Amino acid sequence: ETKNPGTFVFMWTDDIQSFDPAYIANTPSSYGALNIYSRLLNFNGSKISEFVPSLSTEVPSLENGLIKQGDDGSVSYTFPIRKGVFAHKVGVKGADGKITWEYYDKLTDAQKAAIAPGYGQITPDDVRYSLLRAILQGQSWMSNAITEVITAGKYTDIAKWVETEGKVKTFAEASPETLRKVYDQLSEQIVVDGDNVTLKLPKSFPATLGVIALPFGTSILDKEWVASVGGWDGSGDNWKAHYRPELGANPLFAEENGTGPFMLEEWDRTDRRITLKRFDNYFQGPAKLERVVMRTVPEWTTRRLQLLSGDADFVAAPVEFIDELSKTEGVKVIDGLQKVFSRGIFFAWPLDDNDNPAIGSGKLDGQGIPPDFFADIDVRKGFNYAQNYDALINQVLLGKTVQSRGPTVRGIMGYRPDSPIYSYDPAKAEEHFKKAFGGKLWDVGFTFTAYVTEGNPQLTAALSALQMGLSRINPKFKMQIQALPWASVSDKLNNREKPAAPLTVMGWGPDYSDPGGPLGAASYYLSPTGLVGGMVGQGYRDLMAEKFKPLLDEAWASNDPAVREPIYAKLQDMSYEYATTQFLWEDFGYVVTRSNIDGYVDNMILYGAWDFYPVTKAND
Amino acid sequence: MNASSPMKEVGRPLVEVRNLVTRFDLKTGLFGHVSGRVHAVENVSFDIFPGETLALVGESGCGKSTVARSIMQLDKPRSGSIRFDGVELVGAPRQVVAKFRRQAQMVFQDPFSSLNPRMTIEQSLIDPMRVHKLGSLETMRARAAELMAKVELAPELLERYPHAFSGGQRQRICIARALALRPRLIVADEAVASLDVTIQAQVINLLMDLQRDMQIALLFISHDMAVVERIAHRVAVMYLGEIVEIGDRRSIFGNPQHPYTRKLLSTVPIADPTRRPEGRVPMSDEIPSAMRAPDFVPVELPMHQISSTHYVRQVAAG
Amino acid sequence: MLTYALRRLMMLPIVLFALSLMIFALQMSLSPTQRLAAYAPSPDYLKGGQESIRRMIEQYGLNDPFYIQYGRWIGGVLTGNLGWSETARQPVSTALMSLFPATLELVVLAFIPCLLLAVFLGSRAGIHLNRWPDHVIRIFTILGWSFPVYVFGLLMLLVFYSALDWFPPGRLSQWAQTTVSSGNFVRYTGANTVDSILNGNWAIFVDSLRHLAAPVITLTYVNVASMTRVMRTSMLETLRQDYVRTARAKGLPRRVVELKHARRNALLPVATIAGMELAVMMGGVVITETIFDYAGLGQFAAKTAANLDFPAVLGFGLYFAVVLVLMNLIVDLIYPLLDPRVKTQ
Amino acid sequence: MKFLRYLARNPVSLLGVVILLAFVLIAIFAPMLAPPQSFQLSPYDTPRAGFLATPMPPSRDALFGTTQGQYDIFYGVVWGTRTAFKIGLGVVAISVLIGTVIGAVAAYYGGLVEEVLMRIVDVFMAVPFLIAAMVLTALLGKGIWPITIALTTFGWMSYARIVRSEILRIREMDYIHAARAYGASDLRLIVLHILPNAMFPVLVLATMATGSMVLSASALSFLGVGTEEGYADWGQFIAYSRNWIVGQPGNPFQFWYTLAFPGAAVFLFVLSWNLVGDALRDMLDPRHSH
Amino acid sequence: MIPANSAPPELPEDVILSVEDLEVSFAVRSRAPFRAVRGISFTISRGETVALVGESGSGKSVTAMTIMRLTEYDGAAITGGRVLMRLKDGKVADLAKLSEKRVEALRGAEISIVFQDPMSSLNPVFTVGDQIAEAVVHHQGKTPEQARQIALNTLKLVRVPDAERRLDQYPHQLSGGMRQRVMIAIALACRPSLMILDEPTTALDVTIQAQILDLVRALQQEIGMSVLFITHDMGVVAEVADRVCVMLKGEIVETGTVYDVFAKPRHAYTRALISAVPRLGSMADKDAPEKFPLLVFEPERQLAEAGK
Ligand SMILES: Nc1ncnc2c1ncn2[C@@H]1O[C@H](COP(=O)(O)OP(=O)(O)OP(=O)(O)O)[C@@H](O)[C@H]1O
Ligand SMILES: Nc1ncnc2c1ncn2[C@@H]1O[C@H](COP(=O)(O)OP(=O)(O)OP(=O)(O)O)[C@@H](O)[C@H]1O
Ligand SMILES: [Mg+2]
Ligand SMILES: [Mg+2]
Ligand code: NI
Repeated sequence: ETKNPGTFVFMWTDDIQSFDPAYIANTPSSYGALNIYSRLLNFNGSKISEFVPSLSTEVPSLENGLIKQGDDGSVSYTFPIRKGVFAHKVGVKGADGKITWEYYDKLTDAQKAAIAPGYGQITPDDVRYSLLRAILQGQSWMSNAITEVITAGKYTDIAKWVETEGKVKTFAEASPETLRKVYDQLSEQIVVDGDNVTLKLPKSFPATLGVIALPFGTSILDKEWVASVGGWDGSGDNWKAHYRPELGANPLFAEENGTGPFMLEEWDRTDRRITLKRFDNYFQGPAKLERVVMRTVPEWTTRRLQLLSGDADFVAAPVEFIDELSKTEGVKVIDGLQKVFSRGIFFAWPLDDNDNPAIGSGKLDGQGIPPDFFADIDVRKGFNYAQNYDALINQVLLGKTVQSRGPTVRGIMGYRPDSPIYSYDPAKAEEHFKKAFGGKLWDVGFTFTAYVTEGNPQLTAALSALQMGLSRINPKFKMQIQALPWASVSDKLNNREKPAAPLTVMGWGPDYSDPGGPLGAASYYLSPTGLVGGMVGQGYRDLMAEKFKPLLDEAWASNDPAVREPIYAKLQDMSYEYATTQFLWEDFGYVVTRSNIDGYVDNMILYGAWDFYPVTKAND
Repeated sequence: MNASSPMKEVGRPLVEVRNLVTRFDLKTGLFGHVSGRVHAVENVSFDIFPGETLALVGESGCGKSTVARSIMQLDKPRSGSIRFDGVELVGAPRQVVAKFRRQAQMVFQDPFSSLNPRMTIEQSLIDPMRVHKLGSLETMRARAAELMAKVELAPELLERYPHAFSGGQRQRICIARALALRPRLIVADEAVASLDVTIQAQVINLLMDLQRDMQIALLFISHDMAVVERIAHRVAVMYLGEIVEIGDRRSIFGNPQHPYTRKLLSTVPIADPTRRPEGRVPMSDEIPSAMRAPDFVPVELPMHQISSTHYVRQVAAG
Repeated sequence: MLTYALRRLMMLPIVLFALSLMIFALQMSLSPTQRLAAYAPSPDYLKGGQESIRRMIEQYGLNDPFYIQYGRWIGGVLTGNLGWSETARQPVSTALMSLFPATLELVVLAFIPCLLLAVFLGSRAGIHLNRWPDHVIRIFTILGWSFPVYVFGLLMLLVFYSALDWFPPGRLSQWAQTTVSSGNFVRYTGANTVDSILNGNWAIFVDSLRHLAAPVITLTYVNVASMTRVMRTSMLETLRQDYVRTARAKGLPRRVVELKHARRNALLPVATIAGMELAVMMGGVVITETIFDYAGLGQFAAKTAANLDFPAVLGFGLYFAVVLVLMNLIVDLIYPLLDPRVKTQ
Repeated sequence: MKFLRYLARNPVSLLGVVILLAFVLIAIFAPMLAPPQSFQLSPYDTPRAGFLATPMPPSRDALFGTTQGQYDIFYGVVWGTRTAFKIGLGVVAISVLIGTVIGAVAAYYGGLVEEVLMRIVDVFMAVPFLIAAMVLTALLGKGIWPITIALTTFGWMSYARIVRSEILRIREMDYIHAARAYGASDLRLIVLHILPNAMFPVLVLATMATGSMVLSASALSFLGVGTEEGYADWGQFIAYSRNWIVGQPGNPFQFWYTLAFPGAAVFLFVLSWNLVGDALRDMLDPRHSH
Repeated sequence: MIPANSAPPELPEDVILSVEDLEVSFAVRSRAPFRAVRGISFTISRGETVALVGESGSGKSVTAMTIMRLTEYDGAAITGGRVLMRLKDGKVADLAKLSEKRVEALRGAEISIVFQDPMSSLNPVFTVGDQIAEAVVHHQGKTPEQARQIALNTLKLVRVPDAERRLDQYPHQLSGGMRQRVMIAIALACRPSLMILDEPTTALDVTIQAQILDLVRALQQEIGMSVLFITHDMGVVAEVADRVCVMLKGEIVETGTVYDVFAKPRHAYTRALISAVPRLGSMADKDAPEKFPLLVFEPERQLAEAGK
């Protein structure tokens, strides 16, 4: 029989960081915002560049006139706000004039009549407030993305804006006047105009709608409720007090009053269990599931057995078990789901040569590597030919995905299935290695250490395969592998003059479907100010600044896909040509559920996060 | 065999103990607050002359061992003076003590804990000589064998470990070890108490021979009056940390003055069935303890002289 | 005895201070970037770029000198605030308090059978020295301590959950959880067995026992070995004692001699280590809790250690020290009941 | 001599010694039993036959099969013997050394020194072993050195306690008084008379602990902070088996070999040290007469 | 178990215990068993005190413990001989052959023993009263209250002052002499017809020793039981014994009345023993200390030691 009918038991290994949509930034945390809050727009099913109305009754476009381009290059987006949307809790005015917050689902008609206007009712002002709040809170890079949208990339976060505006070194030193001034400038760009909210951008920002639809800071809150629980009240004078809040001190941390299909019933952080309850008055109609229980269960065997016995309806599973599970009765596996995430091995140069055990002697003498080891393109190419991509994809990933062709993956602009890629080729590798460092490298060999974050057998396997490839090409090529806790890996890459890690396996994915812009795939990898560039050293950044940045800027300046696509495709080819990084594979998604579970919609740009609204659990 | 008491001939005593006081603090509570004090040795004075045996007798816990350990510099006395060969030992510098330790040795009661179980007998015998660097290894070995012969043990036994020996044999080895440095003073702390009578007699005879041969001064601690009567030149009776009576053997045994001495003598079983004591009423009194409050001030009762060599302490009233 | 116990209690602040200094020093041996991982526990959080990393380091004061950071922390501790644990998403003190009942429930339930079994097996082995019960018990206990806990735990799951469906993992079944989470069920202590009794809900009591069974058995099995050993040695020791011979000479039957006179005394060394053992179990439930998906302190501690979540590690260290001292204190206070000799000393 | 006679009379202890000797032989002859390949960076890197996660059953190429990640189990078990000895003996030797020095100093000087040292012992005792070891290995990185350091840092205290209490006991023995009375210096007393006698209970404890260190290391591997990926270490190999202990429905022991071989190695190792420890204890027991 | 077909053993009317050719061996692995007692015989009559003397290790305790059938717990076995005892009901039993169950019923009730060391022979965790009453409850089926009364009376009998209070005290609260009295009380509680005292005074202070000896003597007169007194102190023997058995290396080498043995020791070992006994007053008229007039008993002794 079906265990726990109506309740979807979801067992994963992750955790939600906070329920404040403006605070969170990673995929697991987005489960809360995605299911509890609504945004102006939603992604259209699994399509990553198509949107459907949500709290906005229309999707702005040039055609329907809701996107307007100014002569000065400015662009405005107008969102007509849906009327009559109530949040999970609304403020009911009592006989004594006091307002109490009650669950909307439980209200009697009399109480409904007594709802204080605006209290729990979503208005254009709430929309404006929510966006301002996300920007001014300045906590997460996903919220900062809104800042970038609004300033069209001029400022990456509010602190930068304030620091520039007030000409101070740090945000803390800014005067109240400066803060007020920034607030005023900002509120001029997000304006309420009748039933509409309009965003006024100084320049084009092609990824605007993609950011608006993401389940993070763009989730819409009720201003009155937030103020009533001690949050920011929307005033321009006191927002500093709400800038970068302490996680636990944030009133929205474990409480919500969204308009989404589910309500947070219980967050038992002790038991690592989140219970979501259906919101019966969801404006698009109630969800099919009555409850969703999300449990963090770290041990795979425990999760597996619970799935098999029906105690769990979904489990996060290691790749190697999906074939076996798909053959198991009562279990359903959907696999081969595409992801925008690609994995790579990053070459860094110049390396920290100060007391750095990773580079051994620090010289080209076989006992180490020189700090600019990877500055030599032949070394990078040699490494790229030494990796056994096919073995990795077939054995580690069970042939369910493809080799990555560069920063841009399938489904993103600029991806071409026929662009050049490296393959395992010892002869070519040897050829390049013999050219490197005037042939000296081949004679003396090298020794260094490559790092990987521990607990990730796939990435370790990637290094292991490279290690094997290298040592078989020339036994003097010694690459040691060291798995480190994330903290130590991060320490070798971040917040330092020069990176300490010669090689690091990692991966990044974009946060909207556009390859350009600050959070786009191409920028992540190929911009000198991008994520990867920040970690792998000045040499890499110089290369990017010289060869790649002009093209990136050119593409971003245009709104025309026909102009942009060939440029991104060219960048993709260039990343092969310059062997900037060893691109390994595109991650792929799969979901393992009981077979009576249906309705999962996979959206790449949401990284496969579960929208529980369409999900059903059938009774056998 | 017929040597008379040596004190008349030798002028200076080898050991002079004067007003020796040793107390142990009993600490309890949070900050090691002194809650009581054991007056183990109170104001004890006596001399030992070369070639003489002074017996120290008394009930268990009366402080006999503490006197012995104080003389041997194993316990630190609270006050008083101990002179050896005229040299003050209390508070003396290390070299003085080291020199003294070559000349005085101790034999302990428990033969089972007196030998290092992980050393062969030879190692145990040689160790004192090593400490004082007495010659080469060969000479030390030869001396060890000689010592074994002296205590009537076969030299072949030198390679054995202590667990292979009986209590009596071990005690003889301990005596051999004590003799290794040719001491002038031996302190025997109940050295024969745990032995069988036959072996006890042998060991005592051995000690007496050695004393005669080497003019050793012997502090013989015991609770067995019958044994003491055989071996001692002089006897000191201790009770609750004090010497209550001291004198030459004949005075003490023939004319005991202190009630405690008398009691001690009367309780010795007489190894003669024809002289069985009759009609003794079973007593049930216990030995009082020497533990006192920290602020206790001992009252010192005077000693009375009975004869030129015999002193007795006044009995406390009540 | 009481003063001795109090003396131990007075040492506690010193131990805690030294301990916190030690752990803090460990923490400070890391670079600010490494310590940032406690706040940014996965690569995702670095998407903000280098700028954002610097801002976070500044925000949490990770660049401040040792004494300032320590002072900040100890100042918090003195006001009852152990800091925020990013791993638990709760203040450290809240996390410890709310996880404690679950682990205590588990450990106490495992400790009692462990103790009884150890006493039973240990005395059996001692009585039948070098005969088959002794050999069987020795093999059994050596097996117990030469098997990694998780192997045993996974096999337990295989048999009692997968095959028999008797003892499911977790703390409660979903239906029971729904009841417990609903407002009608008062959570007095946080320990499900106790709460269900106080609420008079037998179904939940049974359910929580079903979930406790497998981890309890596992913990018992892996911990019984060392205690059995102590009991056996101690039993051998007491059986050699003169008073056992006296008891026999009195004509008491063998059972009375062995079980009353010998075992009673053999319990004493076991009692002295019991408190320690219980505390060690409270720190050693890491693996058991992970395997059986039992949300308790052990799992939490392991996660904080792996994440280098130092506020939590510090908090857990202090907590453990306090538990250890309290357990020893309890043993000290109980001991005189077992051994009349210490009462008057 | 004494030892052999004891063994002759105790077949169970004899078994322990035989197993232990077998392990010693395996460790010595590891390069012959499982020859490393020329391109291996270190003989402790277990060769892998590909990257497939799912283990493969024993075959001609892999006598004991391969475990998760296609690491050769036979190779891992053989070379893991060396690792086991390294970790076991290394941890125990260093712990005993530290513990002895601290215990001896505490017992010898007494007073404030003792108080301070024993409080330090208390502080270390107050740290939950596994968690502390985890933190330390997380700081130091994976590998047998970090493991050894972590396990010793939090494992020396019991030795210090035993040494101290033994010394306090032995210090009151008459042979110590005798030695002091004939003028033996403090150093001589400690080194020649006290320590040799105090060390025997430590030896017994250490013997028993040697085996179980492999288990502690295995627990660390389970928690993800053990040896480097692929390092020939029983603990790690057992940890690799964690996902495969429970096989597929209908074939619950499909991957038995992933656990059985390294598990048996650990079991026998622990068992043999325990039996040897038991034997040592019996032999050193003063009551034992022969 | 008594062999069914053998005739019931018989004893002369006034004999309470008769040990005949008793042999006891300890099993020593891989070596020939060690014969601790090698065929000894002696009898004890009603009301009589027999002293068993001999050097340490000569087998005195083993003999005593074998009579109680306690040696088997140490791995010994009776390899020969009989131990006949006249029970309170007049029947005669061979203790060496009784079943464990029946021996348990006799121990403490018909025959009891007091061990050497009173410090370790009392169970530290039970009160004195419990330990005395236990045997009474067990052997006589008395209620705990009755047993307590008996325990109290017995304590008074052994002259423990303030007996009521002592009843509820633990052994560690008593002095050594007091504990030995308690041990005697335990042995006396069921009024056995034979009490064995295995060196009951060696661990005690001299003055206390005298008290205990006086007590034993007085008790024997009061209750009229037989006593087997084991000691190596000839002074004690002279004080308490009627008859003496001298043991040497597991054998009894001489038996006789205490007067005969002291006056005319026949065996060389007895002579050596008696010559080694210090006698108070023997030096009364001597000036200087004197060695013991030792009689060397075994000329081959040194040889034996060397070859050990
Ligand atoms: N280190 C110590 N600390 C505290 N008290 C001590 C210490 N040493 C001895 N005492 C006490 O001092 C008193 C005298 O002890 P000492 O050993 O000198 O007696 P003794 O006459 O030798 O007794 P015995 O015949 O039993 O050996 C006893 O009450 C004893 O308990
Ligand atoms: N449990 C035992 N195992 C082996 N041998 C034993 C055991 N108990 C006693 N013996 C041996 O039996 C012999 C007789 O010992 P017993 O205890 O009877 O001597 P004893 O005459 O009572 O000596 P003591 O006067 O020292 O008490 C001794 O040689 C002793 O070593
Ligand atoms: Mg003494
Ligand atoms: Mg005896
Ligand atoms: Ni031996």
